[in-house]
Amino acid sequence: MIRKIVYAIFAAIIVIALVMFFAAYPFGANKMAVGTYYLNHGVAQTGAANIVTSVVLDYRGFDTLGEVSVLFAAAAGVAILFFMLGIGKKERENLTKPNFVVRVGSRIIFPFILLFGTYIFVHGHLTPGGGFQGGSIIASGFLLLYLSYPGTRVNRGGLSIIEGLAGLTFVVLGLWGLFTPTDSFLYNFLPKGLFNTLVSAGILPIIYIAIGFKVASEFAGIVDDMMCEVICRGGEK
Amino acid sequence: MSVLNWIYIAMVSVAVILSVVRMIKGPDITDRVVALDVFTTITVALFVFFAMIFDRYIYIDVALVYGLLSFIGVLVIARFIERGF
Amino acid sequence: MILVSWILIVLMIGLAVLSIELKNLIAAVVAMGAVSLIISLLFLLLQAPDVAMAEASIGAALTMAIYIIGVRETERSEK
Amino acid sequence: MIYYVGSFLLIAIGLYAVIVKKNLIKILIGLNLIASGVNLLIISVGYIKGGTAPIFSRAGLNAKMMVDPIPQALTLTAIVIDASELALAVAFVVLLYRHYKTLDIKKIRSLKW
Repeated sequence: MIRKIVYAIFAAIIVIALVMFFAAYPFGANKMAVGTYYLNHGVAQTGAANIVTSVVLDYRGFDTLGEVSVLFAAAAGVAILFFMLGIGKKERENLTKPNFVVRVGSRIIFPFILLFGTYIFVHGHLTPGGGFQGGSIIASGFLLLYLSYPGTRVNRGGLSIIEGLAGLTFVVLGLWGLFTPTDSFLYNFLPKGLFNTLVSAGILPIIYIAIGFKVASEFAGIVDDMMCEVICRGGEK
Repeated sequence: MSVLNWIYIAMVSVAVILSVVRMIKGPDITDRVVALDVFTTITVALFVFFAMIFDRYIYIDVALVYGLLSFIGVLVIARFIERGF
Repeated sequence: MILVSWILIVLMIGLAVLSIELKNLIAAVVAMGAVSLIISLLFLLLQAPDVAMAEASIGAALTMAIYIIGVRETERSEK
Repeated sequence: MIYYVGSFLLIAIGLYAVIVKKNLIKILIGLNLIASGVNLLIISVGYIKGGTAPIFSRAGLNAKMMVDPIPQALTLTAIVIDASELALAVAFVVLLYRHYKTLDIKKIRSLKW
Protein backbone atom coordinates (compact mmCIF):
# COMPACT_ATOMS: atom_id res chain seq x y z
CA MET A 1 0.00 0.00 0.00
CA ILE A 2 2.70 2.46 0.98
CA ARG A 3 4.48 1.72 -2.29
CA LYS A 4 1.43 2.83 -4.27
CA ILE A 5 1.19 6.11 -2.31
CA VAL A 6 4.88 6.80 -2.76
CA TYR A 7 4.53 6.05 -6.45
CA ALA A 8 1.58 8.43 -6.82
CA ILE A 9 3.56 11.26 -5.19
CA PHE A 10 6.63 10.54 -7.35
CA ALA A 11 4.63 10.38 -10.58
CA ALA A 12 2.79 13.62 -9.82
CA ILE A 13 6.01 15.47 -9.04
CA ILE A 14 7.81 14.18 -12.13
CA VAL A 15 4.97 14.80 -14.58
CA ILE A 16 4.32 18.32 -13.22
CA ALA A 17 8.04 19.15 -13.43
CA LEU A 18 8.27 17.87 -17.01
CA VAL A 19 5.19 19.77 -18.13
CA MET A 20 6.37 22.99 -16.47
CA PHE A 21 9.81 22.65 -18.06
CA PHE A 22 8.64 21.86 -21.56
CA ALA A 23 5.94 24.52 -21.60
CA ALA A 24 8.75 26.99 -22.30
CA TYR A 25 10.09 24.97 -25.27
CA PRO A 26 7.32 24.51 -27.85
CA PHE A 27 7.45 21.60 -30.25
CA GLY A 28 8.88 22.31 -33.67
CA ALA A 29 10.52 25.69 -33.04
CA ASN A 30 14.19 26.50 -33.64
CA LYS A 31 15.86 26.53 -30.24
CA MET A 32 19.62 26.08 -30.39
CA ALA A 33 22.39 28.40 -31.52
CA VAL A 34 25.15 25.78 -31.39
CA GLY A 35 23.37 23.44 -33.76
CA THR A 36 22.91 26.23 -36.26
CA TYR A 37 26.64 26.99 -36.10
CA TYR A 38 27.52 23.33 -36.73
CA LEU A 39 25.11 23.16 -39.67
CA ASN A 40 26.52 26.31 -41.25
CA HIS A 41 30.23 25.59 -40.78
CA GLY A 42 30.39 21.79 -40.43
CA VAL A 43 30.99 20.97 -44.07
CA ALA A 44 33.81 23.48 -44.44
CA GLN A 45 35.48 22.52 -41.16
CA THR A 46 35.28 18.72 -41.21
CA GLY A 47 34.45 17.72 -44.79
CA ALA A 48 31.85 15.10 -43.83
CA ALA A 49 28.44 15.09 -45.51
CA ASN A 50 26.71 13.68 -42.42
CA ILE A 51 26.69 16.43 -39.78
CA VAL A 52 25.78 13.93 -37.04
CA THR A 53 29.02 12.07 -37.75
CA SER A 54 31.05 15.25 -37.57
CA VAL A 55 29.44 16.16 -34.22
CA VAL A 56 30.01 12.65 -32.80
CA LEU A 57 33.62 12.27 -33.95
CA ASP A 58 35.04 15.74 -34.45
CA TYR A 59 33.37 18.39 -32.30
CA ARG A 60 32.53 15.93 -29.49
CA GLY A 61 35.19 13.30 -30.15
CA PHE A 62 36.43 13.25 -26.59
CA ASP A 63 32.95 12.29 -25.31
CA THR A 64 32.88 9.42 -27.78
CA LEU A 65 36.20 8.16 -26.44
CA GLY A 66 34.66 8.14 -22.95
CA GLU A 67 31.58 6.31 -24.14
CA VAL A 68 33.63 3.66 -25.91
CA SER A 69 35.51 3.04 -22.66
CA VAL A 70 32.17 2.74 -20.77
CA LEU A 71 31.20 0.09 -23.32
CA PHE A 72 34.49 -1.74 -22.70
CA ALA A 73 33.89 -1.62 -18.93
CA ALA A 74 30.40 -3.11 -19.33
CA ALA A 75 31.68 -5.94 -21.56
CA ALA A 76 34.46 -6.72 -19.08
CA GLY A 77 31.92 -6.76 -16.23
CA VAL A 78 29.72 -9.25 -18.08
CA ALA A 79 32.72 -11.49 -18.74
CA ILE A 80 33.78 -11.41 -15.07
CA LEU A 81 30.27 -12.13 -13.76
CA PHE A 82 29.70 -15.06 -16.11
CA PHE A 83 33.10 -16.47 -15.25
CA MET A 84 31.99 -16.42 -11.62
CA LEU A 85 28.67 -18.02 -12.56
CA GLY A 86 30.29 -20.79 -14.55
CA ILE A 87 31.53 -22.59 -11.46
CA GLY A 88 28.26 -24.36 -10.63
CA LYS A 89 27.26 -24.97 -14.23
CA LYS A 90 24.36 -27.35 -14.60
CA GLU A 91 23.83 -29.79 -17.43
CA ARG A 92 20.95 -29.54 -19.87
CA GLU A 93 19.63 -32.51 -21.79
CA ASN A 94 17.01 -33.18 -24.50
CA LEU A 95 18.12 -30.21 -26.58
CA THR A 96 16.44 -29.95 -29.98
CA LYS A 97 18.71 -29.85 -33.01
CA PRO A 98 18.23 -26.88 -35.36
CA ASN A 99 16.04 -27.45 -38.36
CA PHE A 100 17.47 -28.02 -41.87
CA VAL A 101 15.94 -24.78 -43.14
CA VAL A 102 17.47 -22.78 -40.30
CA ARG A 103 20.94 -24.22 -40.87
CA VAL A 104 21.03 -23.70 -44.64
CA GLY A 105 19.32 -20.31 -44.50
CA SER A 106 21.66 -18.94 -41.87
CA ARG A 107 24.68 -20.23 -43.78
CA ILE A 108 23.48 -18.28 -46.82
CA ILE A 109 22.52 -15.09 -44.99
CA PHE A 110 25.55 -14.80 -42.65
CA PRO A 111 28.05 -13.37 -45.22
CA PHE A 112 25.46 -10.83 -46.33
CA ILE A 113 25.00 -9.62 -42.76
CA LEU A 114 28.78 -9.18 -42.42
CA LEU A 115 28.91 -7.34 -45.78
CA PHE A 116 26.02 -5.07 -44.86
CA GLY A 117 27.54 -4.19 -41.48
CA THR A 118 30.83 -3.34 -43.19
CA TYR A 119 28.98 -1.16 -45.70
CA ILE A 120 27.22 0.68 -42.86
CA PHE A 121 30.39 1.63 -41.02
CA VAL A 122 32.56 2.36 -44.04
CA HIS A 123 29.97 4.81 -45.39
CA GLY A 124 29.43 6.39 -41.98
CA HIS A 125 30.35 9.90 -43.08
CA LEU A 126 28.14 9.89 -46.21
CA THR A 127 24.90 8.08 -45.33
CA PRO A 128 23.08 7.39 -42.04
CA GLY A 129 24.89 4.82 -40.00
CA GLY A 130 28.35 4.44 -38.61
CA GLY A 131 30.50 2.44 -36.27
CA PHE A 132 27.96 1.82 -33.53
CA GLN A 133 25.22 0.65 -35.88
CA GLY A 134 27.47 -1.46 -38.10
CA GLY A 135 29.15 -3.06 -35.11
CA SER A 136 25.87 -4.15 -33.59
CA ILE A 137 24.70 -5.53 -36.95
CA ILE A 138 27.84 -7.70 -37.16
CA ALA A 139 27.32 -8.88 -33.59
CA SER A 140 23.75 -9.88 -34.53
CA GLY A 141 25.26 -11.98 -37.31
CA PHE A 142 27.38 -13.83 -34.75
CA LEU A 143 24.25 -14.35 -32.64
CA LEU A 144 22.64 -16.02 -35.68
CA LEU A 145 25.67 -18.31 -35.97
CA TYR A 146 25.33 -19.32 -32.30
CA LEU A 147 21.62 -20.03 -32.71
CA SER A 148 21.83 -22.19 -35.80
CA TYR A 149 25.03 -24.12 -35.05
CA PRO A 150 25.07 -24.91 -31.30
CA GLY A 151 28.53 -25.62 -29.96
CA THR A 152 30.41 -23.09 -32.07
CA ARG A 153 32.61 -20.56 -30.33
CA VAL A 154 34.28 -17.44 -31.63
CA ASN A 155 38.00 -17.07 -31.10
CA ARG A 156 38.29 -15.02 -27.91
CA GLY A 157 41.98 -14.28 -28.37
CA GLY A 158 41.33 -12.87 -31.83
CA LEU A 159 38.47 -10.78 -30.46
CA SER A 160 40.63 -9.23 -27.75
CA ILE A 161 43.43 -8.50 -30.26
CA ILE A 162 40.98 -6.78 -32.64
CA GLU A 163 39.45 -4.79 -29.81
CA GLY A 164 42.82 -3.67 -28.48
CA LEU A 165 44.07 -2.63 -31.91
CA ALA A 166 40.86 -0.65 -32.58
CA GLY A 167 41.11 1.23 -29.28
CA LEU A 168 44.80 1.86 -29.90
CA THR A 169 44.02 3.33 -33.32
CA PHE A 170 41.54 5.78 -31.82
CA VAL A 171 43.93 6.95 -29.09
CA VAL A 172 46.98 7.18 -31.36
CA LEU A 173 45.10 9.20 -33.97
CA GLY A 174 43.96 11.49 -31.17
CA LEU A 175 47.45 11.91 -29.74
CA TRP A 176 48.89 12.60 -33.20
CA GLY A 177 46.92 15.82 -33.22
CA LEU A 178 49.04 17.08 -30.33
CA PHE A 179 52.11 17.20 -32.60
CA THR A 180 50.45 19.26 -35.32
CA PRO A 181 50.76 23.07 -35.16
CA THR A 182 47.31 23.41 -33.54
CA ASP A 183 48.27 21.38 -30.42
CA SER A 184 44.82 19.89 -29.93
CA PHE A 185 43.63 16.37 -29.13
CA LEU A 186 41.76 14.61 -31.99
CA TYR A 187 42.64 17.31 -34.52
CA ASN A 188 41.59 16.45 -38.09
CA PHE A 189 45.07 16.65 -39.63
CA LEU A 190 44.60 14.66 -42.86
CA PRO A 191 43.51 16.40 -46.10
CA LYS A 192 39.75 16.74 -46.49
CA GLY A 193 39.51 15.34 -50.03
CA LEU A 194 36.68 15.78 -52.48
CA PHE A 195 33.33 16.37 -50.77
CA ASN A 196 30.77 13.52 -50.83
CA THR A 197 33.17 10.83 -52.03
CA LEU A 198 34.28 7.73 -50.14
CA VAL A 199 37.82 8.89 -49.32
CA SER A 200 37.16 12.25 -47.74
CA ALA A 201 36.75 13.98 -44.36
CA GLY A 202 40.29 13.30 -43.09
CA ILE A 203 40.52 11.03 -40.07
CA LEU A 204 36.77 10.59 -39.50
CA PRO A 205 36.29 7.40 -41.60
CA ILE A 206 39.35 5.78 -40.00
CA ILE A 207 38.02 6.45 -36.50
CA TYR A 208 34.55 5.20 -37.42
CA ILE A 209 36.00 1.96 -38.83
CA ALA A 210 37.96 1.49 -35.60
CA ILE A 211 34.81 2.09 -33.53
CA GLY A 212 32.95 -0.40 -35.71
CA PHE A 213 35.48 -3.16 -35.08
CA LYS A 214 35.55 -2.34 -31.35
CA VAL A 215 31.76 -2.39 -30.89
CA ALA A 216 31.42 -5.56 -32.97
CA SER A 217 34.04 -7.43 -30.96
CA GLU A 218 32.62 -6.25 -27.63
CA PHE A 219 29.04 -7.28 -28.44
CA ALA A 220 30.25 -10.57 -29.90
CA GLY A 221 32.10 -11.15 -26.63
CA ILE A 222 28.95 -10.42 -24.61
CA VAL A 223 26.93 -12.82 -26.80
CA ASP A 224 29.65 -15.45 -26.46
CA ASP A 225 29.64 -15.16 -22.66
CA MET A 226 25.88 -15.35 -22.35
CA MET A 227 25.29 -18.10 -24.91
CA CYS A 228 28.23 -20.29 -23.92
CA GLU A 229 27.06 -20.20 -20.36
CA VAL A 230 24.10 -22.12 -21.73
CA ILE A 231 25.47 -24.10 -24.66
CA CYS A 232 29.13 -24.93 -24.22
CA ARG A 233 29.88 -27.44 -21.54
CA GLY A 234 33.16 -29.09 -20.78
CA GLY A 235 36.49 -27.58 -21.63
CA GLU A 236 37.51 -24.54 -19.69
CA LYS A 237 35.23 -22.95 -17.16
CA MET B 1 0.23 13.74 -51.16
CA SER B 2 -1.81 12.16 -53.89
CA VAL B 3 -4.88 9.99 -53.43
CA LEU B 4 -2.89 6.81 -53.98
CA ASN B 5 -0.64 7.61 -51.03
CA TRP B 6 -3.65 8.15 -48.77
CA ILE B 7 -5.07 4.77 -49.80
CA TYR B 8 -1.67 3.20 -49.05
CA ILE B 9 -1.52 4.86 -45.62
CA ALA B 10 -5.01 3.64 -44.75
CA MET B 11 -4.27 0.05 -45.75
CA VAL B 12 -0.97 -0.13 -43.87
CA SER B 13 -2.52 1.44 -40.77
CA VAL B 14 -5.32 -1.12 -40.72
CA ALA B 15 -2.78 -3.94 -41.10
CA VAL B 16 -0.63 -2.59 -38.26
CA ILE B 17 -3.63 -2.18 -35.96
CA LEU B 18 -4.84 -5.71 -36.70
CA SER B 19 -1.46 -7.26 -35.90
CA VAL B 20 -1.28 -5.29 -32.64
CA VAL B 21 -4.77 -6.52 -31.74
CA ARG B 22 -3.59 -10.08 -32.25
CA MET B 23 -0.58 -9.36 -30.05
CA ILE B 24 -2.84 -8.03 -27.28
CA LYS B 25 -5.45 -10.78 -27.51
CA GLY B 26 -3.28 -13.77 -28.39
CA PRO B 27 -3.82 -16.43 -25.76
CA ASP B 28 -0.55 -18.23 -26.39
CA ILE B 29 3.03 -17.11 -26.79
CA THR B 30 3.29 -18.43 -30.36
CA ASP B 31 0.42 -16.17 -31.47
CA ARG B 32 2.33 -13.17 -30.16
CA VAL B 33 5.56 -14.19 -31.90
CA VAL B 34 3.77 -14.59 -35.23
CA ALA B 35 2.11 -11.22 -34.67
CA LEU B 36 5.56 -9.65 -34.12
CA ASP B 37 6.82 -11.18 -37.36
CA VAL B 38 3.85 -9.87 -39.37
CA PHE B 39 4.24 -6.46 -37.73
CA THR B 40 7.92 -6.26 -38.71
CA THR B 41 7.20 -7.24 -42.30
CA ILE B 42 4.54 -4.54 -42.65
CA THR B 43 6.74 -1.95 -40.98
CA VAL B 44 9.58 -2.46 -43.47
CA ALA B 45 7.15 -1.30 -46.17
CA LEU B 46 6.29 1.70 -43.99
CA PHE B 47 9.98 2.67 -43.71
CA VAL B 48 10.33 2.66 -47.51
CA PHE B 49 7.14 4.69 -47.80
CA PHE B 50 8.51 7.36 -45.46
CA ALA B 51 11.68 7.54 -47.54
CA MET B 52 9.50 8.21 -50.59
CA ILE B 53 7.34 10.82 -48.84
CA PHE B 54 10.27 12.80 -47.42
CA ASP B 55 12.16 12.57 -50.75
CA ARG B 56 15.37 11.34 -49.07
CA TYR B 57 16.31 7.99 -50.59
CA ILE B 58 19.13 7.36 -48.12
CA TYR B 59 16.49 6.48 -45.49
CA ILE B 60 16.05 3.09 -47.16
CA ASP B 61 19.12 1.81 -45.26
CA VAL B 62 17.01 1.65 -42.10
CA ALA B 63 14.50 -0.59 -43.86
CA LEU B 64 17.39 -2.82 -44.98
CA VAL B 65 18.51 -3.23 -41.36
CA TYR B 66 15.08 -4.41 -40.26
CA GLY B 67 14.71 -6.65 -43.28
CA LEU B 68 17.95 -8.45 -42.44
CA LEU B 69 17.73 -8.57 -38.65
CA SER B 70 14.08 -9.16 -37.75
CA PHE B 71 14.56 -12.78 -38.80
CA ILE B 72 17.10 -13.24 -35.98
CA GLY B 73 14.80 -11.74 -33.34
CA VAL B 74 12.02 -14.18 -34.19
CA LEU B 75 14.49 -17.07 -34.44
CA VAL B 76 15.72 -16.46 -30.86
CA ILE B 77 12.23 -16.89 -29.43
CA ALA B 78 11.39 -19.80 -31.71
CA ARG B 79 14.53 -21.69 -30.70
CA PHE B 80 13.74 -20.96 -27.06
CA ILE B 81 10.20 -22.29 -27.32
CA GLU B 82 11.32 -25.57 -28.91
CA ARG B 83 13.94 -26.00 -26.13
CA GLY B 84 16.80 -25.44 -28.53
CA PHE B 85 19.41 -23.65 -26.45
CA MET C 1 1.78 12.54 -41.26
CA ILE C 2 0.36 13.80 -37.96
CA LEU C 3 -2.36 11.15 -38.21
CA VAL C 4 0.24 8.40 -38.62
CA SER C 5 2.17 9.61 -35.57
CA TRP C 6 -1.06 9.66 -33.48
CA ILE C 7 -1.79 6.04 -34.43
CA LEU C 8 1.78 4.94 -33.74
CA ILE C 9 1.99 6.66 -30.35
CA VAL C 10 -1.33 5.21 -29.15
CA LEU C 11 -0.17 1.72 -30.22
CA MET C 12 3.19 2.29 -28.51
CA ILE C 13 1.55 3.20 -25.18
CA GLY C 14 -0.74 0.19 -25.42
CA LEU C 15 2.15 -2.17 -26.08
CA ALA C 16 4.18 -0.66 -23.22
CA VAL C 17 1.30 -1.25 -20.77
CA LEU C 18 0.99 -4.77 -22.17
CA SER C 19 4.68 -5.47 -21.71
CA ILE C 20 4.61 -4.66 -18.02
CA GLU C 21 1.26 -6.30 -17.26
CA LEU C 22 1.71 -9.73 -18.90
CA LYS C 23 2.46 -12.55 -16.49
CA ASN C 24 4.40 -14.62 -19.00
CA LEU C 25 7.86 -13.08 -19.22
CA ILE C 26 8.52 -14.24 -22.80
CA ALA C 27 5.35 -12.51 -23.99
CA ALA C 28 6.45 -9.38 -22.14
CA VAL C 29 9.78 -9.47 -23.98
CA VAL C 30 7.97 -9.85 -27.32
CA ALA C 31 5.86 -6.78 -26.55
CA MET C 32 9.05 -4.93 -25.60
CA GLY C 33 10.48 -5.72 -29.05
CA ALA C 34 7.37 -4.29 -30.68
CA VAL C 35 7.75 -1.10 -28.60
CA SER C 36 11.35 -0.78 -29.82
CA LEU C 37 10.20 -1.14 -33.44
CA ILE C 38 7.57 1.59 -33.10
CA ILE C 39 10.12 3.89 -31.45
CA SER C 40 12.43 3.36 -34.42
CA LEU C 41 9.60 4.41 -36.76
CA LEU C 42 9.01 7.54 -34.67
CA PHE C 43 12.71 8.44 -34.87
CA LEU C 44 12.47 8.24 -38.66
CA LEU C 45 9.37 10.45 -38.60
CA LEU C 46 11.33 12.99 -36.52
CA GLN C 47 14.02 13.08 -39.25
CA ALA C 48 16.72 11.25 -37.31
CA PRO C 49 17.81 8.31 -39.51
CA ASP C 50 21.05 7.71 -37.59
CA VAL C 51 19.23 7.18 -34.31
CA ALA C 52 16.55 5.11 -36.04
CA MET C 53 19.23 2.82 -37.42
CA ALA C 54 20.90 2.45 -34.02
CA GLU C 55 17.59 1.58 -32.37
CA ALA C 56 16.83 -0.89 -35.19
CA SER C 57 20.15 -2.70 -35.05
CA ILE C 58 20.13 -2.95 -31.26
CA GLY C 59 16.45 -3.58 -30.63
CA ALA C 60 15.78 -6.09 -33.40
CA ALA C 61 17.90 -8.94 -32.12
CA LEU C 62 20.43 -8.16 -29.38
CA THR C 63 18.13 -6.81 -26.65
CA MET C 64 15.64 -9.61 -27.16
CA ALA C 65 18.37 -12.25 -27.04
CA ILE C 66 19.82 -10.83 -23.81
CA TYR C 67 16.39 -10.84 -22.11
CA ILE C 68 15.62 -14.35 -23.36
CA ILE C 69 18.89 -15.70 -21.98
CA GLY C 70 18.14 -14.05 -18.64
CA VAL C 71 14.68 -15.65 -18.56
CA ARG C 72 16.15 -19.01 -19.63
CA GLU C 73 18.46 -19.03 -16.63
CA THR C 74 15.74 -18.07 -14.13
CA GLU C 75 11.96 -18.46 -14.17
CA ARG C 76 9.61 -18.32 -17.12
CA SER C 77 6.67 -16.57 -15.53
CA GLU C 78 6.02 -13.99 -12.87
CA LYS C 79 4.05 -15.30 -9.92
CA MET D 1 3.15 18.02 -29.36
CA ILE D 2 1.89 14.44 -29.31
CA TYR D 3 5.51 13.30 -29.14
CA TYR D 4 5.97 15.07 -25.80
CA VAL D 5 2.82 13.46 -24.40
CA GLY D 6 3.88 10.02 -25.64
CA SER D 7 7.33 10.21 -24.13
CA PHE D 8 5.96 11.50 -20.78
CA LEU D 9 3.56 8.56 -20.68
CA LEU D 10 6.36 6.13 -21.55
CA ILE D 11 8.52 7.48 -18.71
CA ALA D 12 5.55 7.25 -16.30
CA ILE D 13 4.82 3.63 -17.28
CA GLY D 14 8.48 2.72 -16.78
CA LEU D 15 8.52 4.37 -13.34
CA TYR D 16 5.37 2.45 -12.41
CA ALA D 17 7.06 -0.82 -13.35
CA VAL D 18 10.22 0.03 -11.40
CA ILE D 19 8.41 1.01 -8.22
CA VAL D 20 5.40 -1.31 -8.03
CA LYS D 21 6.50 -4.55 -9.72
CA LYS D 22 8.27 -7.19 -7.66
CA ASN D 23 9.84 -9.32 -10.39
CA LEU D 24 13.42 -8.39 -11.27
CA ILE D 25 13.01 -8.97 -15.02
CA LYS D 26 9.95 -6.70 -14.99
CA ILE D 27 12.02 -4.02 -13.28
CA LEU D 28 14.61 -4.30 -16.07
CA ILE D 29 11.86 -3.94 -18.69
CA GLY D 30 10.71 -0.80 -16.87
CA LEU D 31 14.24 0.64 -16.94
CA ASN D 32 14.41 -0.05 -20.67
CA LEU D 33 11.10 1.76 -21.19
CA ILE D 34 12.38 4.79 -19.25
CA ALA D 35 15.51 4.90 -21.43
CA SER D 36 13.45 4.72 -24.63
CA GLY D 37 11.15 7.48 -23.41
CA VAL D 38 14.04 9.77 -22.56
CA ASN D 39 15.62 9.18 -25.99
CA LEU D 40 12.34 9.98 -27.72
CA LEU D 41 11.98 13.16 -25.62
CA ILE D 42 15.47 14.40 -26.47
CA ILE D 43 15.01 13.75 -30.19
CA SER D 44 11.63 15.47 -30.26
CA VAL D 45 13.10 18.55 -28.56
CA GLY D 46 15.56 18.85 -31.43
CA TYR D 47 12.91 18.62 -34.15
CA ILE D 48 12.20 21.69 -36.28
CA LYS D 49 8.94 21.87 -38.20
CA GLY D 50 9.42 21.15 -41.89
CA GLY D 51 13.04 20.15 -41.44
CA THR D 52 14.93 17.28 -42.97
CA ALA D 53 17.83 15.13 -41.79
CA PRO D 54 21.23 16.89 -41.37
CA ILE D 55 22.93 15.01 -44.21
CA PHE D 56 24.16 16.89 -47.29
CA SER D 57 23.83 13.88 -49.57
CA ARG D 58 22.36 15.54 -52.64
CA ALA D 59 22.43 18.95 -54.26
CA GLY D 60 19.79 21.54 -53.41
CA LEU D 61 19.92 21.20 -49.64
CA ASN D 62 20.90 24.10 -47.42
CA ALA D 63 21.35 24.47 -43.69
CA LYS D 64 18.11 26.43 -43.25
CA MET D 65 15.90 23.37 -43.73
CA MET D 66 17.63 20.95 -41.38
CA VAL D 67 16.86 19.73 -37.86
CA ASP D 68 19.24 20.08 -34.94
CA PRO D 69 22.14 17.55 -35.11
CA ILE D 70 23.28 17.70 -31.47
CA PRO D 71 20.41 15.71 -29.81
CA GLN D 72 20.82 13.02 -32.46
CA ALA D 73 24.53 12.77 -31.72
CA LEU D 74 23.83 12.51 -27.99
CA THR D 75 21.20 9.77 -28.23
CA LEU D 76 23.15 7.77 -30.81
CA THR D 77 25.68 6.54 -28.28
CA ALA D 78 23.18 6.38 -25.41
CA ILE D 79 21.23 3.60 -27.15
CA VAL D 80 24.34 1.42 -27.53
CA ILE D 81 25.37 2.06 -23.92
CA ASP D 82 21.85 1.05 -22.80
CA ALA D 83 22.16 -2.36 -24.44
CA SER D 84 25.51 -3.14 -22.82
CA GLU D 85 24.27 -2.01 -19.41
CA LEU D 86 21.25 -4.26 -19.89
CA ALA D 87 23.59 -7.21 -20.41
CA LEU D 88 25.42 -6.34 -17.18
CA ALA D 89 22.12 -6.08 -15.28
CA VAL D 90 20.92 -9.45 -16.60
CA ALA D 91 24.20 -10.98 -15.42
CA PHE D 92 23.55 -9.57 -11.93
CA VAL D 93 19.99 -10.93 -11.98
CA VAL D 94 21.21 -14.42 -12.88
CA LEU D 95 23.79 -14.20 -10.06
CA LEU D 96 21.06 -13.20 -7.57
CA TYR D 97 18.85 -16.04 -8.76
CA ARG D 98 21.62 -18.59 -8.27
CA HIS D 99 22.13 -17.33 -4.72
CA TYR D 100 18.57 -16.79 -3.47
CA LYS D 101 16.61 -19.19 -5.77
CA THR D 102 13.94 -16.55 -6.37
CA LEU D 103 13.28 -13.44 -8.46
CA ASP D 104 10.89 -11.81 -5.99
CA ILE D 105 12.50 -8.77 -4.42
CA LYS D 106 10.34 -9.18 -1.31
CA LYS D 107 12.17 -12.42 -0.59
CA ILE D 108 15.65 -11.16 -1.33
CA ARG D 109 16.55 -9.90 2.08
CA SER D 110 19.05 -7.20 1.32
CA LEU D 111 16.80 -5.49 -1.23
CA LYS D 112 13.71 -5.14 0.99
CA TRP D 113 12.53 -1.70 2.01
